[in-house]
Amino acid sequence: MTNLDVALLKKDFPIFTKVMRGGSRLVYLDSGATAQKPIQVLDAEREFYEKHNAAVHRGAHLLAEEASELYEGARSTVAQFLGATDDEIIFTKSATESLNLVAYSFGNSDSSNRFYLDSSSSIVISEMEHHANLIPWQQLAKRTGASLSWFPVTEDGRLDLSNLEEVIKPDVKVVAITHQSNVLGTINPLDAIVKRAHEVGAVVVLDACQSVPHFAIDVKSLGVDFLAFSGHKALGPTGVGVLWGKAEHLREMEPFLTGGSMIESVTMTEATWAPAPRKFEAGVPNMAQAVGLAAALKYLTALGMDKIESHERELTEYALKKFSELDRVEVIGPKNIEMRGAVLSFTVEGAHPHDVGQVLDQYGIAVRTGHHCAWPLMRKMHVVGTTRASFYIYNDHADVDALVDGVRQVQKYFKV
Amino acid sequence: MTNLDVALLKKDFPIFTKVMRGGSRLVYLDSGATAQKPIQVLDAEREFYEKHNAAVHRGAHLLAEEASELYEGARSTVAQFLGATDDEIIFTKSATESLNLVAYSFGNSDSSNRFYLDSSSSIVISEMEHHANLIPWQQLAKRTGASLSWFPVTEDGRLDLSNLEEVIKPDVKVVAITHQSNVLGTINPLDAIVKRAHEVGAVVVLDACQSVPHFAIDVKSLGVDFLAFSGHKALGPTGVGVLWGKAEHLREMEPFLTGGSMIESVTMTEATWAPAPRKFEAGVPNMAQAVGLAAALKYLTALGMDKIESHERELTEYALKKFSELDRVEVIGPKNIEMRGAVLSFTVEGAHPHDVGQVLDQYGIAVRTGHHCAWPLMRKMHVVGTTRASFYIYNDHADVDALVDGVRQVQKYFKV
Amino acid sequence: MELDSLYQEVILDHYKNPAHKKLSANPTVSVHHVNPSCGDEITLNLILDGSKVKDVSWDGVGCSISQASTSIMTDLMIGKEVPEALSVVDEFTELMQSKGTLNGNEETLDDAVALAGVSKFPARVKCALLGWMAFKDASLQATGKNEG
Amino acid sequence: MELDSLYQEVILDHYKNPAHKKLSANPTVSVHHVNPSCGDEITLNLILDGSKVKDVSWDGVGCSISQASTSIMTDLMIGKEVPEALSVVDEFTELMQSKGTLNGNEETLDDAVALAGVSKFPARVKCALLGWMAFKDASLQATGKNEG
Ligand SMILES: Cc1ncc(COP(=O)(O)O)c(C=O)c1O
Ligand SMILES: Cc1ncc(COP(=O)(O)O)c(C=O)c1O
Repeated sequence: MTNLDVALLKKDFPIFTKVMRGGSRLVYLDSGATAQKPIQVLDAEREFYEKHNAAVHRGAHLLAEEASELYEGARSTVAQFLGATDDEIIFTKSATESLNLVAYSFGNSDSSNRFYLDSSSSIVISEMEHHANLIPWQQLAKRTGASLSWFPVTEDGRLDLSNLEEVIKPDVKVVAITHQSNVLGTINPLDAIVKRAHEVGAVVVLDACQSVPHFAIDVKSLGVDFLAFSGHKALGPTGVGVLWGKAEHLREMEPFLTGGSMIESVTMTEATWAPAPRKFEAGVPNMAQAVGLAAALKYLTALGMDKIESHERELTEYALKKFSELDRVEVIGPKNIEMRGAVLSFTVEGAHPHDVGQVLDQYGIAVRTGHHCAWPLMRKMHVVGTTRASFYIYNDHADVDALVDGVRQVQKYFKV
Repeated sequence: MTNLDVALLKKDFPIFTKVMRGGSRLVYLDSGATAQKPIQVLDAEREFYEKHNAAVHRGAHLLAEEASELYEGARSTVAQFLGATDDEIIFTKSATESLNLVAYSFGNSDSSNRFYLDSSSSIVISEMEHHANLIPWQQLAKRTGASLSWFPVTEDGRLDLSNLEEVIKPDVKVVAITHQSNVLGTINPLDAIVKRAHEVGAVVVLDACQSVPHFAIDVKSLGVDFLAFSGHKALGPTGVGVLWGKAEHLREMEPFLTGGSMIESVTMTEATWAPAPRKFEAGVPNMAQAVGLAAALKYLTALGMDKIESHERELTEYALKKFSELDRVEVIGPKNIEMRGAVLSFTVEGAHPHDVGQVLDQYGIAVRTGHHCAWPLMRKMHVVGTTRASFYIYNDHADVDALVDGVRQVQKYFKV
Repeated sequence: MELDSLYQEVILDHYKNPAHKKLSANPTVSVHHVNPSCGDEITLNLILDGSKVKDVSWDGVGCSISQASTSIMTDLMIGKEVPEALSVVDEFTELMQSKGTLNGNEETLDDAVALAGVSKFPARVKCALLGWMAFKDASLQATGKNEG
Repeated sequence: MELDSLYQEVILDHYKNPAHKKLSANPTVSVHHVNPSCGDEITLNLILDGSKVKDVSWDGVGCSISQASTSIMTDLMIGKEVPEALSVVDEFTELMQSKGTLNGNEETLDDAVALAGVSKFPARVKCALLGWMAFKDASLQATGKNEG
């Protein structure tokens, strides 16, 4: 018994009519990389172009008015989805840009700014970060002289918070952490981290790429300071991401990208900035994509985030059970359902992840293989890579069964 | 006699069926801000989502293969369009990001890098730059201590190159200049600038936002080092831009955005970079938009860039003549067709640009009003702002006539 | 014509002959505001007599809507107590953001109700508010509270 | 099954029993290459005797394609003159990029023709080339030319 009518909602996703290799149906288990799109999203984008396309905030004409209203309306939709206020939502091109925005903005601060870092400051991340929430901080540390340290990951794939106070020392200015690991599925508990970070005056930057699409988020109750996610993993178009930041922070932060529409006034030698969110949105924005993302979030809201969460939970539980019955197959990450999302990484003894993925592909099963942009975590977990299945609203028991059968075919094919 | 069959090609653009304020047809004269989209572009994007959507370069499965092939195919199309090689094309979200990428990358260089700047270096821009090609350089100058100087603009709206050698002094590292002014329509002659810049070892960064959509560009014969443009002004989707850079430069440059897919290897404390263009494309890219942009460039190529150029030239000549017959209306920028694109800025005596635009809107005429993100140029030309009509492939004489009639209505309405 | 709901006669009159458009000397507070999207600018001088608005004067460039709206605002504010003046600003702001659903109360807003039509043109709302926001800023500064 | 064109028997054999997968001592040149998208890594030691490939040995982790391809490559290269070896690398590269349009010349490529099927799976081409690129890099370094 699932909470979503998968067969029905799947009709909204044209890609599932596709015939895959070997004539199989599509078993899409790669939503952790990018989600498929319902027609509602495609139609919203198309309607923007066909009826209202114009540069926002820049013209007095009807199309520009309509485009601006749709774009700002999309901002409201995102704000509501996250429990934030409109002016706290910045449209970027991706979570990667969102995280770089924060890191560069901090790096652009001078010593009078609260986000200024130098060799007396430090930045905390974790061993389970995606490269997008790792390298920008390495680079910021390099540019400012700040030091970089991190929460280790335990053998069973949880964040090791046993030394919380030693990791988040008084010199820490930024704690950047993922909400849910894109490899392990681990959902990180945030309360203690947020409390300790705020105690020492640090801000918490949350990489919510793998959480926003999958369960209800309220930024206020999370207590974090910044949150980043990508539209394309939440049924939205490619080319749009979101950065949410507390209004008081956005007010104080330096801009990142500079150019048109983010200014208050400009001379040949100097410029002053518009208030947030404008300050952070230089140039003609990704208007159609923002509108498409709003349609995606409305679609998710209509399904119900709580229902989505229980659907995925039930499915993951089923998959974990099925996988526990497979021989010479190891799940990398938590093996129980507590504080765990719908991502299932595994290794097949004797078969390289790439080869596993290739055989699955022959049965129309799309998974991701490799290091999943979390190379340090791979080393920590003593694997060269994993095969990862990630579930979303359009997956059901039959998909899990197909995966399990597929893994058996892999073992048969490679005789392992 | 025009070179394009406007009536026919207009059928490809659904927005022209829209009924505007007061029941008028759409007279879209704001392509300088953003262009309208033909169904070919919308269909290409949609087909990507409906049949091939997956994260590129990251999966072994069929969809990922197809998506990668489409995305890399789009890169080839852009390369061909510009006369470049594939690996010289970087997809960004916009020209604004492209220009910021160059500025930040230079700022990230250490002293062993040829793009390193410090207080002994200088950067040259011009007085007619769009904020997107002005503020990033102000900020780079501020971060590195480099000085900023510029080519002045003459009273008739041309670049003043009379002191070329004094402006591009031996300490100059970067010359960032627009190919065509988005306000004046002026097309800047590049040969002397490029020659002098290279003489002193500087690179030339070309803002080609207003040229790439309008006439044939060959980066090799231009001789510049970098070129930026936005997809949305070239019939493409929003949310995609291009940076072209000479392969040798891209090899030496530091990355800008960091994260997934742009690395060679990563540890907790360090990372090394993939070769260009990957090095500059962190994260899951704007795949559908890149594919849409390729469709747009193919559409333009099929029409013929030379035909487009003569079509616009003929139309601009007609408009200039018509405007010369209007009383108390002044064209801001070159009044003849030599080295001039299809942008027509003007002021109406006694009526503020915003009011001019508002009355035109009543007749379905979409123009842009204000400072056009070129505030310093406005001061230089002694105006608070202008009304700007910009032409593209779907405009014809009737549109110019509508505009001229509209201006007369403005004068009548405000009794000026 | 829809346009006439925007450009009421009284607006065009104020535009042609703006009131108090000459900066008085010795202001209690002087502020400068700009509208970044169109480049319109205004300098506004406020003179208080205790908590009473004794004089409002201004200079600047802008479209008919911003010029007329500022002109109307000055006529309306001079002579009022600051708290009352500020509540009129709020009432006007609400009218501007009403997207054509309000007509405005002529008793409190006087000539400013002629600007009600602006609320149907979202791109112009900022024009109409430019002078009013400058006045609000100046008043709050003058009475020692900060805007933020 | 399409898959069988990728995983030929000879490939699976080389995968299970890779040749020369043990680094020899005292190489003329040693190189380390990675495939950033999947994390596969290889260390390759090359020993030249004048301009002749005396020994190629390697170690590393990777999928069956990259392991088998490297194994096949070592068998093929040992004993060849460097220029001939490099031309075989080029021929193999061309085969990999052929998108299934070439079968490969068995005379020059020997067992490596079994990898022809890889060219129909664009995501796997890099796997097949990993060892070959490492060999090419090492040879160019050893003969004093740089790759770039
Ligand atoms: C000359 C010029 N440069 C740069 C830009 C910035 O382009 P975008 O806003 O698409 O990044 C524009 C358009 O707004 C332009 O006209
Ligand atoms: C946890 C996590 N963080 C960050 C990212 C980066 O997102 P994007 O590539 O859309 O910028 C991803 C996805 O690739 C992710 O899974």
